[in-house]
Amino acid sequence: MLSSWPILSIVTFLPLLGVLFILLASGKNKSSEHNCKMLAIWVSSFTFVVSLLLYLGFDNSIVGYQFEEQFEWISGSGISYHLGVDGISMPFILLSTFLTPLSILASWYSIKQRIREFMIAFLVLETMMVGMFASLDMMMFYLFFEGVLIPMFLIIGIWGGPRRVYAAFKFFLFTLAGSVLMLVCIMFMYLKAGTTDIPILSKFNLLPEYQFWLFIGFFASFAVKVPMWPVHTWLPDAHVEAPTAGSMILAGVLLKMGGYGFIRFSLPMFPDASVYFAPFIFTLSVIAIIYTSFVALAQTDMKKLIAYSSVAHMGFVTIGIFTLNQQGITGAMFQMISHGLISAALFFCVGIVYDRLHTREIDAYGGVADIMPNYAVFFMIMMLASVGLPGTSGFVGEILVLVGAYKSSSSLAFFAATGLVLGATYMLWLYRRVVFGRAEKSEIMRMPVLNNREIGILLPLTIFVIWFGIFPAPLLDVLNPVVALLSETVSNAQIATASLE
Amino acid sequence: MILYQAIIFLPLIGAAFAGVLSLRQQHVPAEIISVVCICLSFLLSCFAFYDIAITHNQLTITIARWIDSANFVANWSLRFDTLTAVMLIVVTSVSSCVHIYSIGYMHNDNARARFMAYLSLFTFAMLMLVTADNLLQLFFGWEGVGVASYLLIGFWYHKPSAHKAAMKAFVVNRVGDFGFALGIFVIFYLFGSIQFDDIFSDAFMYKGTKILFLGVEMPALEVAAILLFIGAMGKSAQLGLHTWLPDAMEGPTPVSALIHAATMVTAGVFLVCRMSPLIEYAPIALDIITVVGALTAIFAATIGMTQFDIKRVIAYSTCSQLGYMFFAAGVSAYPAAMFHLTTHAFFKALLFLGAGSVIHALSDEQDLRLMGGLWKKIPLTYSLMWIGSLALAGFPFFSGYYSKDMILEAAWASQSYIGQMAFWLGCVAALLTAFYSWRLLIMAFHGKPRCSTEVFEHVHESPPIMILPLIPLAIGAIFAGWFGYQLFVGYDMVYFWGDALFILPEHRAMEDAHHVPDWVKRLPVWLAASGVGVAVIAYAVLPAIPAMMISFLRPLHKLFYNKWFFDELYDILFVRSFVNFGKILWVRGDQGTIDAFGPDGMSELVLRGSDKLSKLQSGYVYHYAFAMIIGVVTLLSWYFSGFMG
Amino acid sequence: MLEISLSHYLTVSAILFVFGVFGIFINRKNVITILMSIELILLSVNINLVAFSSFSGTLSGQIFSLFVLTVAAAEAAIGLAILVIYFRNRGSIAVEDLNVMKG
Amino acid sequence: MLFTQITFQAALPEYILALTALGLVLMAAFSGSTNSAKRFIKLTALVGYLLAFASIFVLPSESHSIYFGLFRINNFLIYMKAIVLIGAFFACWMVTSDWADGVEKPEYQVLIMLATLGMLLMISANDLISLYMGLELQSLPLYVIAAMHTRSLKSSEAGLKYFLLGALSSGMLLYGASLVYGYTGFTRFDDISSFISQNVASSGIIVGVVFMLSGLAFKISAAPFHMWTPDVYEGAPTPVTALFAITPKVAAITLLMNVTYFVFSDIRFEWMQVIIALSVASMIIGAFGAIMQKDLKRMMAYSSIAHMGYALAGLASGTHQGAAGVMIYLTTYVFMSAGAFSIILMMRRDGLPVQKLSDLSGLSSTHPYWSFGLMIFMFSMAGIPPLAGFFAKWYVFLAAVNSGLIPLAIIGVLTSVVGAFYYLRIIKLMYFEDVDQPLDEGAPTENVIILSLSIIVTVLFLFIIGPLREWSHGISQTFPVSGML
Amino acid sequence: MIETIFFYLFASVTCLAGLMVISSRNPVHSVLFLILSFFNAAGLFILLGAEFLAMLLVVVYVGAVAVLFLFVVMMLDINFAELRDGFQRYMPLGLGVGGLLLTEILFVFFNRENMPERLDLTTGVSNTRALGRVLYTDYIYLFQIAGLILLVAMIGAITLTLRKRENVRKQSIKKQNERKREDTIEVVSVPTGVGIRKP
Repeated sequence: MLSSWPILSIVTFLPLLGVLFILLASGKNKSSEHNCKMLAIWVSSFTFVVSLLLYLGFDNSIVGYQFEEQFEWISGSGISYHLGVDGISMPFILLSTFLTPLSILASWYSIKQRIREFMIAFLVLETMMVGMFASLDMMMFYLFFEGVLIPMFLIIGIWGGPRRVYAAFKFFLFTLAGSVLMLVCIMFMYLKAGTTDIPILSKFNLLPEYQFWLFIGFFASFAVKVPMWPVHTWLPDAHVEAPTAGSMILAGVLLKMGGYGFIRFSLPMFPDASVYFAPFIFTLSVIAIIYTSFVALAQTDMKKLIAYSSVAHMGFVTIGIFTLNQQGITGAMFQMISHGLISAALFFCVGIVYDRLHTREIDAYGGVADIMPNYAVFFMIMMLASVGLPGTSGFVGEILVLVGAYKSSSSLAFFAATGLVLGATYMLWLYRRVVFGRAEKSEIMRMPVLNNREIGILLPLTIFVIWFGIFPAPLLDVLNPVVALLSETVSNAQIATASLE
Repeated sequence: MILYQAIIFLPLIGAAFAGVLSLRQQHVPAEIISVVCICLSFLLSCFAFYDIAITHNQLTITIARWIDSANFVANWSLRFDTLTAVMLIVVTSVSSCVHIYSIGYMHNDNARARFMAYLSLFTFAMLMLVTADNLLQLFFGWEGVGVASYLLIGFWYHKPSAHKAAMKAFVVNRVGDFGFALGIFVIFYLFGSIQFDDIFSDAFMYKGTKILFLGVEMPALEVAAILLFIGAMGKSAQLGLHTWLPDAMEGPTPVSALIHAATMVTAGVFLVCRMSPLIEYAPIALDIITVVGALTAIFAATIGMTQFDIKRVIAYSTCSQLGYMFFAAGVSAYPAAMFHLTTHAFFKALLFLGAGSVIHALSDEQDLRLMGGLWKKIPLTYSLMWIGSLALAGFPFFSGYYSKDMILEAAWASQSYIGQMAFWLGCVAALLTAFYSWRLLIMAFHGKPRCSTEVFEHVHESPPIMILPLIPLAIGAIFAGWFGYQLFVGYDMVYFWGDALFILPEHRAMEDAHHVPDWVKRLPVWLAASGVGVAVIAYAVLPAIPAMMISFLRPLHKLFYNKWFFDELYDILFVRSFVNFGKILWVRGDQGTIDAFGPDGMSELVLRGSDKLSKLQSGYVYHYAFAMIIGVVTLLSWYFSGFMG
Repeated sequence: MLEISLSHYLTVSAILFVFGVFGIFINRKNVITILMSIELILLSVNINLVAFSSFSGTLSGQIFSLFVLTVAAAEAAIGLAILVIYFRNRGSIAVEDLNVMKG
Repeated sequence: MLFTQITFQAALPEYILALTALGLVLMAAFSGSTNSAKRFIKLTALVGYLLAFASIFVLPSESHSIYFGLFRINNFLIYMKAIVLIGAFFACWMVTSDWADGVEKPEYQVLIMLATLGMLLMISANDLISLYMGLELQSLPLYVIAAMHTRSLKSSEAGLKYFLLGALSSGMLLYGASLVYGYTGFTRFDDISSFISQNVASSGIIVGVVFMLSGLAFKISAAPFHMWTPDVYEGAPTPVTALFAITPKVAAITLLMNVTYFVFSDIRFEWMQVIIALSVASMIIGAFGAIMQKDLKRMMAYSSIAHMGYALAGLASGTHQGAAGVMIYLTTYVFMSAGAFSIILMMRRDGLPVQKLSDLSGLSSTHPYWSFGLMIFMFSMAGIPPLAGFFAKWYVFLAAVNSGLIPLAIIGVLTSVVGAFYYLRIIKLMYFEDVDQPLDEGAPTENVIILSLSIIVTVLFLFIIGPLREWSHGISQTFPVSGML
Repeated sequence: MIETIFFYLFASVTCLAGLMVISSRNPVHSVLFLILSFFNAAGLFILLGAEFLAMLLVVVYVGAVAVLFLFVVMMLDINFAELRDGFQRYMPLGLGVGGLLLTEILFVFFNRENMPERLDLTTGVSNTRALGRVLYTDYIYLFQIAGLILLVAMIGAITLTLRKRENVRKQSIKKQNERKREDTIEVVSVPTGVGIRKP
């Protein structure tokens, strides 16, 4: 029964339906703004519920794509409307649909102007995100991949902080510059294969010299998105200026687009080039981990610190992906999902105190634990999860990545693992300066405790973080079969390359 | 089966309840639940000890799947063998005492439910650690105790020194964990598994295997063992990574007793013993362990002599005792190490809790220089402290005597230079141990009271709930050695430990330890006695001597007093330079280079180019025409030049 | 040299064309000279067309030339009209003054 | 037989426009200058465009040439004519009667109708002479209407510059045409084409082609023949600028395609080099030139230069795919430009039109619909999916890549990133900044309808692209270029 | 032989006059040189056997266009122009570009590949007749377009230059006829000593 419904399309475009409703709910008074919020939250929650059907109906034993939908789009040109999920994309879709209602809820009161536009932007963003992960056609993928820029640009630019214009432009142009190169590569592949269908292209054997250049093109796009060092500098700016909800989605989902792209495109389509470039990517990733950890140590802005920590964490992801073995890739996937939850929660934690004190300077805080004990607990859990404490989801991802990394090279694992120490340092330092100590300033004393809305956002995130830390099997079971196939594909290429030499 | 699982999970349940109740400020129920849980757990442990260690019903319980990815499989499973059983007893017994003690000690604190939650959480993590069936679960417990320790050290988070110490503890431990994690990777890379059974059964096959580590070819097992030992060093505060332990005394005293004396810090020793089937094949690693252990034993003792904070003295003593355990393990005398671990747990917990009573009595005063003359006011505590000190100094028939002598004998018997060195260092450390223990006793309890009269008036014996838990510990401190000698290191040793500990036949230290010359057996006792004598002379009879000695050996004293300047060195080497380095990377790297040449530089370039282009658009029609002509001429020239091929 | 070939005519036209082009962009004087330069260019085109027509024996070149003449006249009329209104607004037809808009 | 049925049938839109234009001349001459008379003239003109557009559907679908081969139609040309007519209709319709910059004169309608006629003739040209005549019939009215605001110095300067440079460009075009004629002996396109395919192309022909392409490049304002564009866009009355931006480029590019793909298809390598050079120069200059602009119309000028560069990239491929790409590109371009200009035309403060970029600041809070529309067009022009502009770029660059012009495609996409910078700046002004002085409320219905239509086409282009692509690929087969690369 | 002499005569005068057009300082002189150039070009046309076009050149250009130029020059009352600074500065570059252009074109012309050979034009029909035969038949289409172009020129020139001057007195018959007495004359009785006070 489930399969007869185009669930993926419904999940993808349900938010757009919500946009339509919001547009109909016109009016400028308070109640209509409230209606907009309610509509947005209901639509996105409903989308999440529908997306759960994906999980329920998902068959772990099947390695290929499920819930496939394919229609003629640009007829006769090999470009079609093709949706489908496998173990790699399904968790991301759930992550997106899960984080969107939480983000909307997070911005319930902190967004005060142009609420309607904000909700529209967010729902459009959700459609773009889900659509991107569900696309099985490169043209559609690119459509959604780039389309994300529009709502995100507006979210940063309209509702952002004082340097929002700079940040929004940097974000937009940086990512655009990366992805247009990918566009040219997509064209090239399309011309070679006569189709943009991802499943077909994944099996399409490109000549190694083509792979080399195509890999670079795709790399340009995904590296910016991830972001990898040294193209990461847009991220701190974008995060600092974006509103809380924007940061949550940006860190929670948007950064994953790069990692997803690597797994979905670079590995299966350019296996030879992936093998060839892996050391290069390792180098960049290790630099990212160490470099940004140090930079994070020097931050005075809470959001910036967490933003830099994201860069470091995504460094683990890129390492994991290009270890090309099962542990590494699984770990990278896991790390992405986990980082999506953790960083969203962390940014929300910053948002909570920002809403109360209107500053993100670390030095302005101190002793929050006294005033907001619940907050301290949640923040603590997320902070520890970010550090990669066993028992939280952060650990599972990191350890798998490192295990995979060690298989590739011991030095790689060694340098990457320094991130464990450095990460603990800056996160604990942040926590110490914000939460611990004695509350002395009267503004801090007056901060109200967490309200139910805020707990309602943090609690599900916390539950998932701990659940995945203790019992990651639901996610690993989804990942393992498809990752096994993928790593096999790539390792065949590795062997082939080795035998050629 | 379910009972075994209950041992582990009862404390977790207690922690969860206490944690939730703490948010609602309901302290009494939280205390009751957590204490009941932990005591139940202890009772079950006793049963388990009998079942496993005595009747040898070793078993492994798999609870749930955890991480599996291809051949990297780590399940939640509990491994019960003798080693585990011993640790279970140690952990749950000390933990039970500490829990009960805490009710009294913390009764003025308005966050004591939270405290109980943390304590129970710690106990749970520690139990996970000792029952782990694979390295990853061990790592879970390992980090879990680290976090619990972090939380408990920073329990009084108002105090900057407390949360600073907490962070320090966590980060320093992380450095150790870094090594531990790498060790796990090496082992997995080598064995293709992280299950203990697989590792232990296959270890001998990799005796000669070499691996490339950081680009250098090295013997595989040595690398793995050393990396694991680095982890152990962090957790057990061995030389180099010890700096967090004295600072950890910022936590409430029960914490110091439970975590930083009896259980968590011994996890490193436990790890080394647990991995004995692997480490046995790594002779270099064993030597390193011996050296580090011996150096720590003497090094910490030197510092312990000079400190004035009552808890810090005991903390350095702990450090020193851990050193003993390590060099015991280093000479393959794992049973001795475990033996000392057990006895030490009792007497050190006793000492700490006794010190806690003293502190409690003195209204939270910890400075020895402000104590004195207390023995009449708190005789019970005084006598308990005596018991603890006697055990620590290794006086005959107290528990410490059996275990410490066993270690020193084993070191002597190992027949290697390193073993000999460890023996002599250990002997000196025994002297120093006795000295600082009695220095402490005398300064705290004898002489004239140096605190304010107001405080002195207030000095009183602790409530029964704080004294009561000390009794079993005191019993342990007195009798554990006598009781356990045969089982742990005596003739029942081989039977008792079964497969849990593995010693290569050619490593004969443990057997030969029973056949050492008499002077080896007696030397530590004499040294301890002389240490006591010196302390009595210096602090009770002729109080001028210490000052004289200090002025006489000023540089040495300064070195000892300032803990060999480790903190200062680390501060310069890591803390400050890291932050500065971070700032440099941020300002010069991110902003000054990447942004300046990347996005900002590019946009600057684009703007400048655009400006130039706008200037080209001069508005003059002849320029426009000229541009057109140039265009045509260029195209024509291009054509005539053959379109570049 | 003595036999007048097509190239001779084409050379004349080329020289005129270049003069016309030259007149447009080297001229700093007044716009009307530019208009005259354009007429020179058109003249050169006409010479080309007629020469080609005559040498190839097809009439279409001459027809082309005829229409070029017609259009050139119309163009001149419109050009001068625009020039006149420009003069009314600016009071000058110096080429240098023709730069209110730039950038 | 001079006139047959097909003579009338094939050129029906042209006849309709010519007759309507002549009628308008009479009306303009004899009616007074009352508002109702103006409105009637405009209405008549609109009916004329509509009729012409409707007549597109009764044109024969096969290729025909009439008037002794001077005039030719085929499906490709008909499609382009339809686009031109749509654009002209928009440009005529969006000029409300209260515009007073000279465009309120009834002659304005006459002239743009004649210009439109010229465009249609250009498109259908099948002979060097009819090419020239069509081009001039298009250009001369445009020179005039650029200077139509006779009291404005800027307008007359724009007219003068446009005229002078336009005349120079016609001169170059003619010179080239004369060479082509001279070295082939023919003026008819079919004859030239077959002559070239039978003989070795001499350098005279190629030099002629270079001159001709340069002249045509001026009409589509491809760099380095673009210099007039910003000045004329800025100076001309805004409705005129709108017209400039929308239709003449379509016609000129069609002509360019006709010349390159059809007439000179056998010397493809040579003209491709020229087109590539023009394309690269236009993309770069369009992208970089726009950034410093403060005048909205001037910025749109540079934007159009860049767009022509992209369209030329498709053309440069020399394949059917490229031809189809250009068709798709021009289709989206017409709608995006019409939409954008419909907004620019509505921008007034205290009843006076404004055109500075800074006038847009905070537009989203006072005019949410306009700013939404403009945002859509800007994102689309920047080539952000899923909007129309993306698909257009996709198909032209796809064609370029297919012809091995990967560097060209890379330059193209990179310049589009630079271009995105200034498009985003407009969005930034509208959405990120506060209102300085609000623009007037109220908008003419016509403009709002055109705006809405353009938004719909731009946003929902992804539904149209399927059939459009298929169709354009079918149509582009009319060019004899298949399988030559 | 005679043809050669005349060719060189006409050609050289055409070119020299062309040069003078762009280089003389007085625009009136420029126009006159332009006329001279056209005359000589007409001569070349005759040499080429295109009598009709030669005549047309003289009639249309010299008779109409050049005169129009002269008229405008006179009307706008343009001063003698000075060669400004820029001239010298840009001269070398200009000459370079111009020279390059000329060289390239001449390179083509003296490259004899595919150069059409001179055919015999003796069709027995005069040039004018031959043109007349095709102009209204084969080229009727273009002829009509030419008409439209001239219409555009007319409308354009009129729209642009026609202006209603407010301060110029003009006779308006309609106004005169519609005038009523009441509109123009008002009879007021003027009180003495007060005068007429405007309302």
